[in-house]
Amino acid sequence: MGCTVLFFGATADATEKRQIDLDLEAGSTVGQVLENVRHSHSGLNEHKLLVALNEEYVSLDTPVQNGDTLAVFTAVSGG
Amino acid sequence: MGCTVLFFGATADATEKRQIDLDLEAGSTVGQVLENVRHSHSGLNEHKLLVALNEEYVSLDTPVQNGDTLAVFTAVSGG
Amino acid sequence: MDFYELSTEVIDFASVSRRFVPAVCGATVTLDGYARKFTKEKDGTVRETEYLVYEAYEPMALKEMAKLIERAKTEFEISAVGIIHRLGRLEIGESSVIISVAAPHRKAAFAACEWLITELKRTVPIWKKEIYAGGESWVEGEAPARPNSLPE
Amino acid sequence: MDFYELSTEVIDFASVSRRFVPAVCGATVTLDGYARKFTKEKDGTVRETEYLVYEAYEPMALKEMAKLIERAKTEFEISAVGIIHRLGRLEIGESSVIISVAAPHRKAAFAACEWLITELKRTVPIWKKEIYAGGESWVEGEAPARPNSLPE
Repeated sequence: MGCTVLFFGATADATEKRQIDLDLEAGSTVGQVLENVRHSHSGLNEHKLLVALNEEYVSLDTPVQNGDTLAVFTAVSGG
Repeated sequence: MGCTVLFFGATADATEKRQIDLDLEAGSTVGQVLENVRHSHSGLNEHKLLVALNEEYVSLDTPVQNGDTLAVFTAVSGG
Repeated sequence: MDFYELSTEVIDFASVSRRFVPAVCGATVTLDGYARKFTKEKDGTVRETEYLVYEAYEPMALKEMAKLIERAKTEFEISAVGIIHRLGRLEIGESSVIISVAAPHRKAAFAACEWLITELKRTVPIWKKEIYAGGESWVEGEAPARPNSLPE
Repeated sequence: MDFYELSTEVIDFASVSRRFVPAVCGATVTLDGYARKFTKEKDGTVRETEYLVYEAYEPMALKEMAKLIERAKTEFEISAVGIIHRLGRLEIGESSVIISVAAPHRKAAFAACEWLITELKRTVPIWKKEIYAGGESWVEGEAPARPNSLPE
């Protein structure tokens, strides 16, 4: 199974990517995907990160389904 | 000596006047002028009245000078 | 950059709130008060207003508006205040008063704008007449304008 | 009558605050947040901003704005909310966000408008990059978006 991970603002700059596609083991959680992304993109480690799953804030133990979209970003600063 | 008294809104309706000129005894206070005006315009008695002297809120014991302008009106309701 | 005006013309909203955008500011809070058609009474019934008429003791109203702005700028961390109050006949939906406050940060702008409208309704000599189906009446405010002014 | 939008064009202020004037309302409170040129730092120095860039996770930002409006209408006695957030490059003085709240009475409009901007800054996925003399940086918010969302 696989999922898409999106980056914005500081996380897009740190990874030099807007989007990556990941292969996952079945039963992976949002937290596991986040750790996975951190390991492959060390520039993220200087940031406090938030994650959304399919455009919703979720807890880290939420399971990821095949085809899901995660977004990894820093604390928001709109307004 | 004399002063001018202005009316607005409800006090203009109650007196059917926008302005009157009064002769005063020397040493009259704002409170005395107000009583004077109330006696000659009984329509004012159903209203709670405020008074300004020369475009400023003042206390009732403020003396009135020759040529002063008083304004007699109900509690304001702008906004 | 402050301004305070009385106007018998329909007020151009953006001309108040965007008249000044100081370089040290990041937020402007604007209160737009306007003629409400339907007012819910405490007993649950609804009063329907046809139009409003505002009258002012104009020179004193301008002086009191100036004082309010001066006090607001002392008490809050704000940079510019604009107030326009409408006079004469207002149709439903037309603005009776617009108060804009520009500040470096939004919190002070919110606080000052709310303080200004509350004080304006208490101290600035302007009166509202409400015309509804079957009658009309001058609205009388609830509080004396000042502790030392002259409730009878 | 609510609306929420993201825009890459300069926002027309009055088109937000005066888009809806409900017949049961008497007050609209509008927050206009814009790009500040000079910012006083805590150490007393002044930072000069050249321009700003805003980026959003657009579909999620719109969903979060819709949720905020829904919650505001449950928690406050208000009738209509409009929110427009700017994206892309903003020159100094241009509005980044405009939030308007129309209510029967002003008190609820003030409270809801201030609540909405506070929550928007906490939860809506939009990021600001500040470009100043000699550098640029993405601003990171202070709080996690939700207690159960995912600070590392």
